[in-house]
Amino acid sequence: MDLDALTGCLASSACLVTQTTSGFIIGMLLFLVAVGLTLIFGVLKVVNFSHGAFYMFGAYFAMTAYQFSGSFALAMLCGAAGTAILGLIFERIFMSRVYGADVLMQLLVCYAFVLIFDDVVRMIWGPEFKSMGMPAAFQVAPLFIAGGVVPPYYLLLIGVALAAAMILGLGLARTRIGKVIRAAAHNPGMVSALGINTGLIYGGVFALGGMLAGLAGALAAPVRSLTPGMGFSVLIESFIVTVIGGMGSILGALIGALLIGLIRSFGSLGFPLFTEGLMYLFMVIVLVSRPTGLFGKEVA
Amino acid sequence: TPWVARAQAKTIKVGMPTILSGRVAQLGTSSRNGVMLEVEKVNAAGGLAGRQIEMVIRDSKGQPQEAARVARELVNTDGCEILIDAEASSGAFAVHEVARDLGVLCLHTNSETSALTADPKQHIPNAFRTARQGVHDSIVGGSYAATIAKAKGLKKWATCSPDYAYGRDTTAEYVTYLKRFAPDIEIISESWPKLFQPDYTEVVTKILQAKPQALYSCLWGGDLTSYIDQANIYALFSQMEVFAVNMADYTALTVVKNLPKGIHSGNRYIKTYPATPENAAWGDAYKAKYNEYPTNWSWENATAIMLLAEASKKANSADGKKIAEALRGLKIKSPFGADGTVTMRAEDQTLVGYAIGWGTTIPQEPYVPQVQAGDWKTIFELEAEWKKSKGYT
Amino acid sequence: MSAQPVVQVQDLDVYYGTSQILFGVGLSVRQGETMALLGRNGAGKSTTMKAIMGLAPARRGTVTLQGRVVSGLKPHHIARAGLGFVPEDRQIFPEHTVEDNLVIGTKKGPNGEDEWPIRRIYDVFPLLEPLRHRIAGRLSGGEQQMLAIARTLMGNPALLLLDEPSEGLAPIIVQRIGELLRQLRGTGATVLIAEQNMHFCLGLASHATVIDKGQIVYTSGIEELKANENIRQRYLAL
Amino acid sequence: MLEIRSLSKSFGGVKATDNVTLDFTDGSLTAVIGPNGAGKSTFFNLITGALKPDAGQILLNGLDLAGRTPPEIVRHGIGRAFQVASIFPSLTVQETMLAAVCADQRKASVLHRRFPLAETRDRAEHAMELLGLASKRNRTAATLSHGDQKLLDIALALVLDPKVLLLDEPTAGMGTEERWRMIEKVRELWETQKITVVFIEHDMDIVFKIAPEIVVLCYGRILATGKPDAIRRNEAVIEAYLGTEHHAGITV
Amino acid sequence: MTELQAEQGVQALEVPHEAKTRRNRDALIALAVFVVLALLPTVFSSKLLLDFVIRCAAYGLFATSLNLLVGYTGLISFGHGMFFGLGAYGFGLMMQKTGVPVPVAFVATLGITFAVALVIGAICVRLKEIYFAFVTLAFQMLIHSTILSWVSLTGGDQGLRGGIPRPPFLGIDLSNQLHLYVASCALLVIGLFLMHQIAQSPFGYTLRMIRDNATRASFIGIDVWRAKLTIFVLAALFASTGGIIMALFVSGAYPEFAYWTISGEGIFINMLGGVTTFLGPMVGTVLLLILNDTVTRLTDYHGLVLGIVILFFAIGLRKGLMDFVVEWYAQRRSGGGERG
Ligand SMILES: Nc1ncnc2c1ncn2[C@@H]1O[C@H](COP(=O)(O)OP(=O)(O)OP(=O)(O)O)[C@@H](O)[C@H]1O
Ligand SMILES: Nc1ncnc2c1ncn2[C@@H]1O[C@H](COP(=O)(O)OP(=O)(O)OP(=O)(O)O)[C@@H](O)[C@H]1O
Ligand SMILES: [Mg+2]
Ligand SMILES: [Mg+2]
Repeated sequence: MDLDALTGCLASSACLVTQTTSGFIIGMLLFLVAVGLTLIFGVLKVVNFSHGAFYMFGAYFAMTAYQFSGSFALAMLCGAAGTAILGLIFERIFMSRVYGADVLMQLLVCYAFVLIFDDVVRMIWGPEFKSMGMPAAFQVAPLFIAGGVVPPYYLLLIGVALAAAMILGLGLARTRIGKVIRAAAHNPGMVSALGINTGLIYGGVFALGGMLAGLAGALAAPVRSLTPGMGFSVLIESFIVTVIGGMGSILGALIGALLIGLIRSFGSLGFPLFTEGLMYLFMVIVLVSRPTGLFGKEVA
Repeated sequence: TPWVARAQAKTIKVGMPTILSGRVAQLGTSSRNGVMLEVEKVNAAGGLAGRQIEMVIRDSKGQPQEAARVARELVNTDGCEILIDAEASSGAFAVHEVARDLGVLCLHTNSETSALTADPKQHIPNAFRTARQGVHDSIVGGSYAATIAKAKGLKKWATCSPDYAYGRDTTAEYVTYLKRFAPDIEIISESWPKLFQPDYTEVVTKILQAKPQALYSCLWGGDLTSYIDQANIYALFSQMEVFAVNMADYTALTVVKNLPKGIHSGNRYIKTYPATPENAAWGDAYKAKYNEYPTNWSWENATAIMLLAEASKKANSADGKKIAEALRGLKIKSPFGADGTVTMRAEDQTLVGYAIGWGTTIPQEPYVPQVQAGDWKTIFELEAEWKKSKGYT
Repeated sequence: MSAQPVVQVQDLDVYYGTSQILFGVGLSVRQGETMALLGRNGAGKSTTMKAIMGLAPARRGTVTLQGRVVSGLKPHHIARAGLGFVPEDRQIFPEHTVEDNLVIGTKKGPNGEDEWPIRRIYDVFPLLEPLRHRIAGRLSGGEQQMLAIARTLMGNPALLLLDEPSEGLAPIIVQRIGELLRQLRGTGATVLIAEQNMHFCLGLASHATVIDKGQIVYTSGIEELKANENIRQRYLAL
Repeated sequence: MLEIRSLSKSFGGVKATDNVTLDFTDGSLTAVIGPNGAGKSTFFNLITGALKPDAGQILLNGLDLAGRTPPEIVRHGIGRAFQVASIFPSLTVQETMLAAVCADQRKASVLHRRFPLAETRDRAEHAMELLGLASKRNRTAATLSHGDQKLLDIALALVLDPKVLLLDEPTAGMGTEERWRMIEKVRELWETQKITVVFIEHDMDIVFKIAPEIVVLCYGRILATGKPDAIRRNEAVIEAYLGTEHHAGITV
Repeated sequence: MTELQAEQGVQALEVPHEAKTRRNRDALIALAVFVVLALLPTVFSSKLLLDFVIRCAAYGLFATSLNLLVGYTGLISFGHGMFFGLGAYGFGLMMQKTGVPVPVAFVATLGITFAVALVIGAICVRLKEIYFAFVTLAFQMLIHSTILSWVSLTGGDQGLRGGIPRPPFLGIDLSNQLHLYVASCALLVIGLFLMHQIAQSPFGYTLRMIRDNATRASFIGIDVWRAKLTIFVLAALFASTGGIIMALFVSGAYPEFAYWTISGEGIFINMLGGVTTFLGPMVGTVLLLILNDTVTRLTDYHGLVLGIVILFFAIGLRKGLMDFVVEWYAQRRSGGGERG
């Protein structure tokens, strides 16, 4: 424990701003991964343990595309589109077969794919870790915004994450398709009896969720090492985020991610050896005081 | 039947539990490559006392209970007479217990944790370490860093190492020796990211906040490259001297796309150091065979086979006990030796005399043009002192 | 009235697991008819409706909707072909508002008609209008029932399947729904209704079919049924 | 005697129960009627502890039960059945009954003996006989028809030998025949066991025939209380609830 | 079900003395199983088999206890592994630091588990469904983090080093593989017997009711929170026993024992074997261990192979093996009944 460092930082405005900024950055990156997870849970009531694998594929697709084309935009597109297609296939061929069954069966299918996908990546790209490299356009000096340091690349990331939050949040709440999606989440039988193709909706949602994970992976690829199994550590943190925010709530995921980001950035000052534990502790405290997370719906 | 008996007499099975899946699968594959490269040579030269080596390599997934299970199975069921333990960290201790239980000859090839061999409580006559040892690394690193610190006036230091035994012990030892050689330096910030942490943003900004003159890190592999990529976009490397002990390994050097110039690093495996034809030839042979450069793990595992072969020759037997006897104090010629030889020190059964040094990186081959060699005499002195302070002697 | 039935069910067998629930059920409803499906608890009324809607698996038999075979299709195809289903447990979307429930049910009829704009719904169900922004899960049972019917009407069905629409409703509401259904009948709507409430049903239906133990045992116009003492006593306990 | 003293509960802006004061004397049979959304189920939920009242008292023989948990209240002798049958889908009818009796005998956490306990059987058997579920004893509850599930739900309340039995629309979803059989059973039980019965019901034929006392709720308040004849003629009740058809007395 | 069978069901319930004889029968079966297992080494001298059965005992107890939560009570715990780890560490530390006899350490470890489970359970069982799953996961990670950080006690990520001393007691020497084998079998059989008693007791039915409809259960007078807490703690005790066996087997304890992957494996075992039968998890354990051991032998890509096998179960059968077998058997019987 190093409480002096923490209080010292809280007293210095430069440190405060910088660590808050870095908390926001961490939070936004987490949100980008977590939002797909929470979306899929919200609609399909599937705890998508394979989400991390989609993140991984997004990163690998992007890296490969970047290696061949040298275009960053194309790399991002490949990461997102590739995983969207993968998500659609995954849902239509496999997940759709276990909707009626036990929740745990769905978990099992996801788990199977975590194993399979990791090995597939190992077969295609090899067991060694890889790095995509930062595109030249972003190899510039970091900006100083209100005293906080922000690399331009992270500005892009934050922008994408915020856009995703807005589009999804408003889309689900306001548009008819959003309402239908939420209704299908609750009662697919009735929705289909009203003439709506639930299969299409499910597939679409999974593709969207996969795309978000893939996009997150693609965006993370320039700053993270790529290795089989890389989805795992990201997955657990995203779960913490979604649970704290309330499973299925987009806003919750955003707030949860930012909170975790701040805990990480300030926790690493005050409790450098227990930052991880701090997150779990926080999650326990949130769940004890609010049994369905910050913005979660009451469980029937 | 007699035929089976003869077949058994002909080959000797060597079991090797290692990590072949998950995030650190590379550890297993490059360990396996290092071993197989040497086994082929040994077998071509007649094997261990006339018996061909047959490697039985199994994945432990990095779980200690699996490592223990696999190790037991290799001995009990597959009939392996020797174990090469290519596990990391806790897996090595788990296999160590199996070796204690079954009395089988065991060579730890990857675990650099000093306690594994330095702690007399761990000591068993049938277990050896053919890998570098953490404390050696720290002594050399500390003295190297002190020289630079004095020359450049680096007083304020920060550390950033993975939060597990290797990271903590290595860092603590490194700092100890750094301060010993340059008493006026001060550690003003410590960061302990988790092993395999994907995002280092808070760590990077914390270090930038502290404004140190130098940074020490023993992050390794993918974590190190992630860290470099993320620190790069914060322009961290232009603001301080960086000492990253695990940088100068091809796994990291070849992967990082925008390798900053002038990172100080210890050697892991580098074709050009020791600058001998033997070492270069070994590196090239490896590259030719596996189409990639060897890693730190590769040479450590290769050394295990080299030592086995020599010991068996010396004992004129493939029997585990006799080989163990011969191994103690055995000195062999090696491309990885500081002076062309490495020695299996008898007292604590760990490898000494391997090439160890520090240098600075450049973004292209040979990556580390100048390596300043560590001095084994100093290492031995300080190591003895360290052991005493730990109550190991 | 056209001769061709809006819906025709033939030889329907339905199983739940290994136990057979429906045995060769057949019925047909013509344009403008209100057909009452009567029978005791567990006779198979709901199962028949679900099977027509594609929600219960039919092992044998066909369902023809306006000349088109729809059995074997997915429920949403059947719905788009013009079937509107109000299930017995209502199944409103509890987390959505009343209006969102209606919006979700919005769909053009099979021939592109749109006879049920939301305005008309509120005219017919004036009680729903002040509740439009309420969360549907918190409505009372009766309010939910009205919502369920309204939501299905939003889809402009050619045939309305109503499973016990009066269950749990206050008499005054039952009366209102009765009026509404008569009104619908006046506009030529076709309805298949399963009911336990005989007062309600007999005052409403033009035809009746009696099902017992998964088999159709009697079909006739409503007046004949009223006159048939035997059937009423044997199967309907009236 | 069950006394309700100025009981109130609101959800957001909705006053679902608004300052209700009522007495149910021992051995009474009372019907609670009222428009949909009047707060009838909420009233039951408050009495049985499913909801915590905002204000007011629930006195059972002088003991205030307001704010206690459902298990406590059940043990004090208030049993209830639900508007939508609430059962244990994977248990058979018989297991459901046996388990309920076990719970009533405080043996639900017995670890060292095999289920069912011998001493629980008679009561379970009796309850099943009483509600005509005996022939379906080995059916899994999920496979019962709608009506049978309601019967099972009521049986679950009855088997606990409650002093006060609250039935939320016991006949909903039942056929005419079962409906009457059901309500006859309730009456029989009321007569033989001398328990207090309160039931919510929308079938006015039943209400007017069976219930000596009627309470009419509307918008969370008591609109009227009294004997069937008075209620039937009460203009306010007709307007808010009964409608004209019943008033005219149309029957088949 | 035919009328006849229904009749039989009634009769079975109406014989009052049956409960006792049934329990005696269970005890006899348990004894017989134990004897068979104990005599196994005299027939097969394979050390692999002994190791395998010891591991089955450890994982089997763990998985079956998890099924008391998942299958019987509907509490999906993602953190059950913490008690497995707690057992291993509690026992290992006790033996390393205090040198008490093995049985004392065993009982004391269960005591510690009891206390910890009580506290954690009291917090967790208030939550529902997925939130329960994740709060248990959080506790597990908290314990895992603590093990990693508290290096002076636990040895951090390298685990309890230097082996666990296993001094002989009552002529039993657990450092001897054969003795350990027999002891593990005994613990397994006793554990399964006790858990079976729990599942068949009135409390077992209380759990089923809670799984089906907790609200209704509370309206027949069941204190749902207490019942959930009770089973949470009981299950923890059996999981802890599994951990103790594992610690004895590897002669150490590692943070991985308390990592969430252990819980995941437990769930996975349950799904493979099936959650509707008592022995499902045991079958799942054997299945998974065999699968794991053979597949890792044959290929580096065991994830791929294992994944495909899981898919076969999840999508092909849509239920665990035992569930499938039981259903198939019931169907065959009822089919036969109809024909006959
Ligand atoms: N999911 C199911 N599994 C097995 N059997 C079922 C299932 N659903 C219904 N049944 C059985 O099918 C039969 C017919 O049920 P159905 O719901 O169609 O009757 P109903 O005529 O609608 O009765 P009610 O008037 O009570 O609603 C009943 O005997 C019931 O027990
Ligand atoms: N949990 C809740 N949250 C918010 N509002 C609720 C809740 N439960 C009930 N209400 C509201 O309280 C009012 C009374 O509901 P209640 O269910 O008690 O009606 P009821 O008299 O039983 O009607 P019905 O005869 O249709 O069953 C309704 O307006 C309903 O929307
Ligand atoms: Mg029905
Ligand atoms: Mg109600």
